[in-house]
Amino acid sequence: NAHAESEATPTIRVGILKFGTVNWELDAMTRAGLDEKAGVDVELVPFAGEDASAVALQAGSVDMIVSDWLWVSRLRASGADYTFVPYSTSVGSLMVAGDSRVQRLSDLKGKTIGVAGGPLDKNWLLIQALAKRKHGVDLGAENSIVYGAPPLLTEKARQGELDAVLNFWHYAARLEAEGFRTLVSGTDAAMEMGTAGPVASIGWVFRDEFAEKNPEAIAGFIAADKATKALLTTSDAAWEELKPLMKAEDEKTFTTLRERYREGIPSRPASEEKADTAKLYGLLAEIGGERLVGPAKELAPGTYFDDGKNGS
Amino acid sequence: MSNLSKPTPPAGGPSALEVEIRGKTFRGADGGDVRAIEEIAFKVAPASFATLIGPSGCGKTTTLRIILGLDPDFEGRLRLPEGGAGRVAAVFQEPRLLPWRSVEENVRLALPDEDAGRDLDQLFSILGLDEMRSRYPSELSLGLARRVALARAFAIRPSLLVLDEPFVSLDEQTATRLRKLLIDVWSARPTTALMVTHNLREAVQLSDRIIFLTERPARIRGIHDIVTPHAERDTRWRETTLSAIAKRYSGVL
Amino acid sequence: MSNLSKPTPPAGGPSALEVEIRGKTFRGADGGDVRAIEEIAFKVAPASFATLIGPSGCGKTTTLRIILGLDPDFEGRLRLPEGGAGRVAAVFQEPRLLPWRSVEENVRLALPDEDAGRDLDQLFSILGLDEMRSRYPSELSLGLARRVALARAFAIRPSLLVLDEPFVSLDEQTATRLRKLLIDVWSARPTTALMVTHNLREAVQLSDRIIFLTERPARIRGIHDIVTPHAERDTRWRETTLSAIAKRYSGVL
Amino acid sequence: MALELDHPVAAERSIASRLGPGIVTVASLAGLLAIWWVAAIVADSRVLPAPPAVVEAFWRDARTGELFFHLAMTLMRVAGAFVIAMVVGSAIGILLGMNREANRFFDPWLILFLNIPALVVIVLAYIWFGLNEAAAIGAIAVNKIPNVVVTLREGARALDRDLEEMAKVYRFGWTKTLRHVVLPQLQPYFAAASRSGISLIWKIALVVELLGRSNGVGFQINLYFQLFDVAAILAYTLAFVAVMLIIEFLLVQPFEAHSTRWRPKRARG
Amino acid sequence: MALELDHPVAAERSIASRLGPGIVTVASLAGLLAIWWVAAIVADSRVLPAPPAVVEAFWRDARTGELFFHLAMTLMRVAGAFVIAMVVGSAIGILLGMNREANRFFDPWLILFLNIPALVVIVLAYIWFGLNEAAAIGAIAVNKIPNVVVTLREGARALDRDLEEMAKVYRFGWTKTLRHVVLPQLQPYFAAASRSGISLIWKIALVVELLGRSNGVGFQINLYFQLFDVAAILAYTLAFVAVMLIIEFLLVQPFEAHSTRWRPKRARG
Ligand SMILES: Nc1ncnc2c1ncn2[C@@H]1O[C@H](COP(=O)(O)OP(=O)(O)OP(=O)(O)O)[C@@H](O)[C@H]1O
Ligand SMILES: Nc1ncnc2c1ncn2[C@@H]1O[C@H](COP(=O)(O)OP(=O)(O)OP(=O)(O)O)[C@@H](O)[C@H]1O
Ligand SMILES: [Mg+2]
Ligand SMILES: [Mg+2]
Repeated sequence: NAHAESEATPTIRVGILKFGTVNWELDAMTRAGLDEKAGVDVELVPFAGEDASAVALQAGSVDMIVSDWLWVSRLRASGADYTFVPYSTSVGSLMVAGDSRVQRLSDLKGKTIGVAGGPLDKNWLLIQALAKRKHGVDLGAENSIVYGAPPLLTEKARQGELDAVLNFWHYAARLEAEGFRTLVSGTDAAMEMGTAGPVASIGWVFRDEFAEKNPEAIAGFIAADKATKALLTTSDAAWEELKPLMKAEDEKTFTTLRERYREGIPSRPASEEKADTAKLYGLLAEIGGERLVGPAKELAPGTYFDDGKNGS
Repeated sequence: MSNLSKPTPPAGGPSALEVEIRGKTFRGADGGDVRAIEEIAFKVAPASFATLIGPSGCGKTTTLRIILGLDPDFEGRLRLPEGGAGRVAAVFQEPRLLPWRSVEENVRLALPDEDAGRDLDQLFSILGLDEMRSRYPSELSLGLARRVALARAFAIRPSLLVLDEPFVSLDEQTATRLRKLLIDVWSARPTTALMVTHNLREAVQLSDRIIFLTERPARIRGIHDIVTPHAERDTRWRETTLSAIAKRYSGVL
Repeated sequence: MSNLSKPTPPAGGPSALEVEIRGKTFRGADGGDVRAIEEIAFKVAPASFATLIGPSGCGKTTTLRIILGLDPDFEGRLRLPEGGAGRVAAVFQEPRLLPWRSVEENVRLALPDEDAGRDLDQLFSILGLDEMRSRYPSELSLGLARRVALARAFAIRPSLLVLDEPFVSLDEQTATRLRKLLIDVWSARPTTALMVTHNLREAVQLSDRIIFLTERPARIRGIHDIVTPHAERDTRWRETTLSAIAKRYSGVL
Repeated sequence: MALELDHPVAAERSIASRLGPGIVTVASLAGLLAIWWVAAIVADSRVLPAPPAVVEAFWRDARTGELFFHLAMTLMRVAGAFVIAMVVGSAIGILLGMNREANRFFDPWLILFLNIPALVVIVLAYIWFGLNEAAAIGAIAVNKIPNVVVTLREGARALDRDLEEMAKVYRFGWTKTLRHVVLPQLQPYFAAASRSGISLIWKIALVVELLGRSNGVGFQINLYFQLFDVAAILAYTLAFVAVMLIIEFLLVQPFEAHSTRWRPKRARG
Repeated sequence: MALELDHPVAAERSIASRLGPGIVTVASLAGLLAIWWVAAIVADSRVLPAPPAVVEAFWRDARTGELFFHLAMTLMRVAGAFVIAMVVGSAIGILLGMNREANRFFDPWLILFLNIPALVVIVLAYIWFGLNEAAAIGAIAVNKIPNVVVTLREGARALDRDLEEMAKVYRFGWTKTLRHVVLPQLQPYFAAASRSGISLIWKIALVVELLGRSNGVGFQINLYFQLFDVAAILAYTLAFVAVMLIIEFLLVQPFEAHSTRWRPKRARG
């Protein structure tokens, strides 16, 4: 942008997990200078935990983080002004060992299942609902469920103490590279439960207030993100540079991570996403109850960021 | 407080020490009450020396603690002597030294701030503590520790001196020397003094007034005043006085 | 250990207490060495009573501690008397009671297991502790606490009795009563006994042998044996003996 | 200056001691509640909910019995780990405090174990012993033991030598000495170790439950943390605190008063 | 039975005390290393790496200076929080221990603050005061203060009444009494509170760094936990432990030896 020269480039501070998948993308973005090209200066603030970035956003120490729309809707309903731009459709998958005799959800009876996100994890709720609807199996009641920290559950799956593990996508991808296979993914479950396509469950989250005050920053960032995704979809060379961040144990893991990442790039128009999300919300409100979604009966208005271009 | 180089002013204010305890009861840990003092009332004239004598466990230490203001929970009234900024020196029944401070520090800590740097060489030397100044209390014998407690009391210039059996656990020679030191210190700057002892000889030698107490709960059994000046109390006088007292108060000698 | 109903067997084994300390040096916290004992060697015949007399801080308590096996770090050798399962009773210079146990528990804890349930009424009563049995040490006067320590030592039936200034802080009447008690207890079941005191009268009244020590570092100044039986030690005998001893060992009376 | 004092019986007992201890405690809790409420109103933030919101969150989970279930699970783990940590830690601490050479040898080990992060111990325990109660309780205990050791070791170092000698002369033997001479002297150290211990254990229990248990207060708190439901987090926290307060007032304080009844009372004034 | 003892000078000094304390410490550390190594070989698991793997992980991050940077950040936070927690906690603890009525009033508050989960305090601090060093250090200190209070309070309760009376009679005044009578008696409690304190503070610092700092050992450890790189976690842990060992041997122990030199030495045997 030519006239961006006259004033200082707007800065946007993004809270990220140091070795998290978001960092791969943002690293590629800054490395290729895509943010500058879009007229925004992206400043990365690394944290060691998911929760840390949520705290940082609330404390005003960063302007943007990655989180899910359910969290945004829930907080919006209680008065906060966070808003959401889709980032990835990659969600967790329920994995079993390659040589496991479990083939279908209905085979999961009397097994030990590890669940990384806790009992209110969206994917877990969807998979349970799916199992109940399609196979008439109550996964929660007929198996022993172990909730725990994602790395620990991954290790336990490797050790064979768990018969199946529902974990976040990059843990799942790592297991896949080691010979595990996907029994069902969160996206599969959602689609079987009625969404039209994969829903980006995580996205960029920031305050409406910030967007109003820094419209160019947000617009620039979204543009830069789009460009980065395009780059990462096409260029393997760009991935080579991310290797140190990805900490892949071997080449196979590396390629699996890359492919799964590419699969997660949202491709549908925002309006479709929104419609599916509203549907999903209703579904989740039904199975997760008020515990999960809070008092609001439907997706809080404004959960999806309205940049004024797409209309609603 | 006076500086060492100035002549010591007469100490002990104009008013007497007046003790009037109308009752003191301890509440035992087992719930029962212990009546320690029934009724004790006496006066100690300004700058005079009084001694309390009574059977073991009758309430002497309790009386001293009340006078020292350590036990406000009694019935009765107190009037402390005036003057000397109201400083009090006490020799407790146990040495009560700070184990983590050297002998010298223990004594110096009791000095008022104005006197902090005072030269204590002579005092330590009379008490036979020369070599011990940098030792810790745990390295002292009991007799040495008691002498440190005496040094602490003698080092400050109090308006009231309270001594609870100061000369026990000392060999006769040392005890005699220290009694003489007490008389010297006290004569140089007469102070109201109150001592507890089980040693009638000691009492007769030092006091102007001896207060005999009964068994617990303590009452006054009798008061014996001595008017003979200290200098004139020789061996013969002492033996006569002792036997006179022993006749009146059986069991004290 | 004998049962109370059985007649008490003669106690104190056949061998004497032999003490031979050729040197004892403390390492002070300030780094300097303190020579406490230069050379002390004496014997106490089986079932006899010996007394140590010496100036304050000369090393008497140190000697007792070595005999009690509390300080193995000395030069020399020891031979303890035999018999009575080797039990030792000690009265320390301070009462050393367990503050969290009642008077009675403090005494009972010292009893050997076989004697645990023994009837101590008489003992407490002679010591004037009847009322105090359920009290805690912090509720006692110092004199009472010392009596509890004596009760503890008298309650067990030892083959060696060690007493460090047992009768200080007691009024004369009580002290006399307790000395008599000691003689009774000891005569009923003669035990090798070693006492430290600063009171020559007491020593002459109780002991068969008096060991006089010098100033620190302690050496033997002289040993005085007494052959007159306890029963025959009347006032006249005592005064004569006292002045004879005082003549030889200046400063002890 | 002359000092004149009149002492009619109990003329000067202070207000607080005249009121029963119960009333003081109630006043204390009321004060706390008031401060919180005012702060919540002033802050007016989602992050510090006012008492009614917390009561509501409490009621929501209490009604279903869920809260009590999780509380009970956590209390079970806390109690188990507490007992193990106190017994093992005290034994080691007393040994090290009384034995200079053993202490010199094991001191570096102690410092190591003191400073291993809870996370490491917990993860290793889960990995080696499986995701089960034994591993959870063991991991909590291992985290706490070094702290107990350190406290009791200081206590054992400060033991009264005179009483020890008395016990030796009177042949108290091992058990009598421990029970009647050593342990009573260590009472304040036990008290310190157990009070701060139970709170440390509970805090570690939260992490243990977060990392690999499927129930307990820590599990719930983490769940609500992900939803950023501070009212629910406080509801669980306060439920635990309430249990601790009840234990303190009904068990610990009467016990403590009993075991320190021999201590001379400090004169009021 | 007759007991005969011969005591030539220093005949019976034990082997350990004859060797210098340095050698004992080295032996102790060597023993620890050996146990670890053997265990790692036996376990043969990625979860318990052998020493060389840890050294390698150490070297990897040490070469770039990264490890030292994170270590320094954590140490800075630990030191700051330690000083604050000890000063504030001791002051409150001594006050409560010496004042029965204040204690009765504040005891419930203390129990509350003891048992508030670290997570809650940390999140509230970050949200109110922002993600900055002051909030981080303050949150750590607030977590630790109640533990210091509890320990020092026990110490203040067990203070010697006789010495207090002596100080009162001799008009020591407030400062002299505190410095020469009260604090020396509290030394073992300070020692206990600070030893177990520094380790607790470090553990909380790890959480604080996890929840909202972009550097420090806690930050690194969590990153490596997500990658399940136990060797790197141990490398950071041991680097911190090494610092603690150095502080212990070069600072704490000489200081402690100095401040307890008055204690009668326990007779050997
Ligand atoms: N804190 C207390 N609680 C209960 N009783 C106490 C307390 N202090 C002292 N007593 C009791 O009060 C009585 C008097 O004690 P006090 O110490 O005054 O005696 P004393 O005359 O000094 O005796 P001694 O000559 O043995 O030192 C004793 O019977 C003692 O047991
Ligand atoms: N632990 C120690 N460290 C250093 N010096 C000590 C130690 N114990 C005793 N001493 C010194 O050794 C000497 C003898 O002490 P001891 O206690 O045997 O004297 P004592 O004869 O019993 O005196 P007293 O009649 O005063 O009780 C004293 O000078 C004392 O200061
Ligand atoms: Mg007394
Ligand atoms: Mg002695």
